[in-house]
Amino acid sequence: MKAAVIVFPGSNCDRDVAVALERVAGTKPLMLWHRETEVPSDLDLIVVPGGFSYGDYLRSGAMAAHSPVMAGVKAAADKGVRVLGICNGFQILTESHLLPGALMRNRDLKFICKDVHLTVESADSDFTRGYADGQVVRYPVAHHDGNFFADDETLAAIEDAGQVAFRYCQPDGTVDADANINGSRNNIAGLFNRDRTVLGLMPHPERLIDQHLGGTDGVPMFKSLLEALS
Amino acid sequence: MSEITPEVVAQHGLTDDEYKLVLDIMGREPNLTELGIFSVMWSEHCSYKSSKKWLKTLPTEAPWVICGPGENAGIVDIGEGLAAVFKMESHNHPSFIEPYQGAATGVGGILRDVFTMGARPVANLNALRFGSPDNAKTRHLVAGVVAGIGGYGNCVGVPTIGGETNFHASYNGNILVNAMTVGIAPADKIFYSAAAGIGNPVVYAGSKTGRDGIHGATMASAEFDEKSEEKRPTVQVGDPFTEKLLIEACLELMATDAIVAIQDMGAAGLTSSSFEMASKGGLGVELELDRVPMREEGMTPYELMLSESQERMLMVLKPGKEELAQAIFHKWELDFAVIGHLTETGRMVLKWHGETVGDLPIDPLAQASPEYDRPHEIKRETRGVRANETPEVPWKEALTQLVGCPDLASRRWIWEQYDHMVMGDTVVRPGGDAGVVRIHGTNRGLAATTDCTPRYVQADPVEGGKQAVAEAWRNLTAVGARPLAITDNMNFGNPEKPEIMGQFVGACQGMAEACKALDFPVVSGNVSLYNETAGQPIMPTPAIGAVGLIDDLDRMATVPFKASDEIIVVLGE
Amino acid sequence: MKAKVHVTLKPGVLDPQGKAVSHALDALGFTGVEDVRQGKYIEVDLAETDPAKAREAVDRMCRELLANTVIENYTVEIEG
Amino acid sequence: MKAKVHVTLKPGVLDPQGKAVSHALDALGFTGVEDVRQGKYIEVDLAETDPAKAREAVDRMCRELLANTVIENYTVEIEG
Ligand SMILES: Nc1ncnc2c1ncn2[C@@H]1O[C@H](COP(=O)(O)OP(=O)(O)O)[C@@H](O)[C@H]1O
Repeated sequence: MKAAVIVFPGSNCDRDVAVALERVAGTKPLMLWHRETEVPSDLDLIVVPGGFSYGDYLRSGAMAAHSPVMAGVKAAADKGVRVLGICNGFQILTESHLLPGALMRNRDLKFICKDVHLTVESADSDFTRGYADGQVVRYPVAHHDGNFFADDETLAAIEDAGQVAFRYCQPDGTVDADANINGSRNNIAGLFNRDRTVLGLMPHPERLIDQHLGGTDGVPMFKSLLEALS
Repeated sequence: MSEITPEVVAQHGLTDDEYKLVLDIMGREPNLTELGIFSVMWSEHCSYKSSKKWLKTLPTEAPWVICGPGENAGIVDIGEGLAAVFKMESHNHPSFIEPYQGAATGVGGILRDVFTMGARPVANLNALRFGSPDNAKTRHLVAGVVAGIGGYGNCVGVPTIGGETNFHASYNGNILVNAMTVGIAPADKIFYSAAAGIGNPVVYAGSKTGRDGIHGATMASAEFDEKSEEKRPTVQVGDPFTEKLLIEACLELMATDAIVAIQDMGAAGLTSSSFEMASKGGLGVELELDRVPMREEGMTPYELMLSESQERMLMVLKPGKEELAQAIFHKWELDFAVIGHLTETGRMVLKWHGETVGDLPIDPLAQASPEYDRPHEIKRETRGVRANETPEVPWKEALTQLVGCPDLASRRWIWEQYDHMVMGDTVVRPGGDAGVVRIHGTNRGLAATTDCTPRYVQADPVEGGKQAVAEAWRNLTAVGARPLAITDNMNFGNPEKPEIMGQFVGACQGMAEACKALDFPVVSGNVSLYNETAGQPIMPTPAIGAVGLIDDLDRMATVPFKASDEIIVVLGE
Repeated sequence: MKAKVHVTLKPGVLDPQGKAVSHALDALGFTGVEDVRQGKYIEVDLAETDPAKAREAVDRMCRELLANTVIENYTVEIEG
Repeated sequence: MKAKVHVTLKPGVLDPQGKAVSHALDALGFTGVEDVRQGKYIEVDLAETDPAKAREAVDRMCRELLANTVIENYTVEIEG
């Protein structure tokens, strides 16, 4: 699997996800600077990492979506290269229209950093095949703008097409309002594109990859990708 | 007509005696720019004039100490070629005036102190004191400060792994916001601030200079009163994104051999950074102020020298390295300018479009700043509380009261607003005795904590000082770490009052004793005096920040009970 | 010239910030606050001296960057 | 009644957001952008029907909550 991690000024989970990829896949990913106008043509996976690209001062992800490198990412995604956007990466993917909807300020307006439970809505993708349908996993979140919004029509289309990858849930898997940490519509925590070649999610799989960090629920995602793309 | 009237001198916070010393040193009347420079250099905040004598009594040495107090941060050896770099610093007054920005820029300042020395910041902590929960302002201040600390640290991408929070009415009008940063540097590649090499270029990097916080350094040392409202526009706005870029750019440049000396522009900005660098190197400096990147039109030399704009660095480079450095800073989209060079004169000469607008001797100003031995009276209340004097409360009620009391209540609401996991190495999150971050790529860890119990210090400054150090030591050992060293943040009232000065002196004595007994030296620190509102002082608060080393993370200890049927043991008296 | 841009959430999009402000005003004892909506106000100084061209440029800035048209509307005013 | 509130940073106060937007516009190829300042735009719907009273109330809201007068200025417009 040949992977690349995009580095924007203000990215701050770029190293974390590179470490996770290296641990699982055994090889270091390529780090791609935001000014690159071309994305190598032999990539299998592009990761858009978390952080505060360009400070996120206007809207999270807005400026990054227009960076030179994102044109290349979009072109690669159109060709079917897998794209994984985590946290700020998810925001950038919605702002780039690679994924539908928008990520707004958390319902309670506060930054939230803690572990949350998620249901795996579909194990039928290169990102999630290491999990089982309906499995409950525990991932950390750390965001200020993770409140997923889409209008009714878009939301219905997302649900109809089975594009929801993860939802916030209770430890026992119940998806309800109490488990909805940030006000996201339909408790959506992660979303595929229609072809399931692009995934955006607010929680951080790269932060739970060894026991010292408190768990390993993030490992299957990177293993899934490795298996699918090698 | 002279522009320096007695009123102008007074506005700059200089006493008559101090102004006489100014005239002595200058051998003539200073101009306004020069007077402004004296005023910031000799403010309590920059000169430590009341505290210096006592700080010198703290133990600062141990075989593992690489750099003690006096530099931007303290440094200890942590083995395998690495060093831990850390310091704690207050941003009390600005945080009371504008909680979000005050706290945010406090975090920014302490981060700069650490990465200036070549360390990548790996953990932030804080020590917060607010007024009574019943006070009308407290809620707003807590919310603003916590959001500000989070807003800055989260964006920069350094995990906030611990801290402490207390509430007491004595902080109603004067909250304490003490921020600490821990960084890791290669032990053989540490950067200091002493300038060297006559003719070497002095360069400026980071954000542009605006009219932020002019007089800010003097404000941090002046007692609060009703008039502080007028000083409001002196609050600065933090730009964590630029700080993140500055960290990356500085570390990238530090990986080359271009830097001779480096210093962040903290309180008193360009003035204190340039004076400190030149003074430490025993050299002179000539600055061309018109080359300083400016955010606004019409700025004067006075403003440029006194501005406290954030996210700026001053460096001395090796000759010929300007282009290399410029390329790195431009890659990170930061301003960069060569603004002067080192001289052999021992003087600071300020130029403005070719004309000399200031000319001051460096050493007398930087090193001969006033030092006071203020009268002090240490009040020790030796009588302890006796069991039969405490009211009888049924234990269940006592427990619910304790759990519900603001000083013991869960702090989850606070630390869930801090990204405590970014960088992917946090192995003990907030909520335990000490936070622990793994040393990247190893199975070793750094533990850090902040501690102080002000009411103990109030009752008996000596015992309270000891206790604060001992508590920090215990919190480190409780996670299985070997305690290495401490940084401190001495928050007290007006030192011109003998009783307050006594609290300070007593606390120093107690801390020194505990540090000696525990082989736990002080490697850096910060003093914040004049924490009073309308004559009412805060409780004496010598906050201790401490760092320890865990050699094997598999042998670390944590708070949660691990399984049922395990034996519970209580140690100690 | 100066352009004044207002970016507001589309009707129907939940506004957590406005709601929080409305709550906070309530808590401060302000009665009779029926609704609060929060948006952005951006001033752009332009070298352009032709109002029509300035408007066109700023309009494009809004579509490309300043507003996210999935959730936001915008208006542009040009001043001499 | 409706009140339209503009909250902007005082002149001289650093505006990291405006700075970043200005940079981004540059990078997108918009030339001639001289300065960008970003502020807040808040609409408050009030039960109050007397314009003078409404203005007074909103003015107080601004001082107490909506604006941070340490670093921000505000203006209030009242609409029928
Ligand atoms: N301001 C803060 N920032 C981060 N963590 C905090 C803060 N205040 C308290 N904590 C965390 O909450 C826990 C309990 O805090 P506290 O009761 O103040 O400390 P202690 O255990 O030293 O008495 C500690 O783990 C501490 O790290």
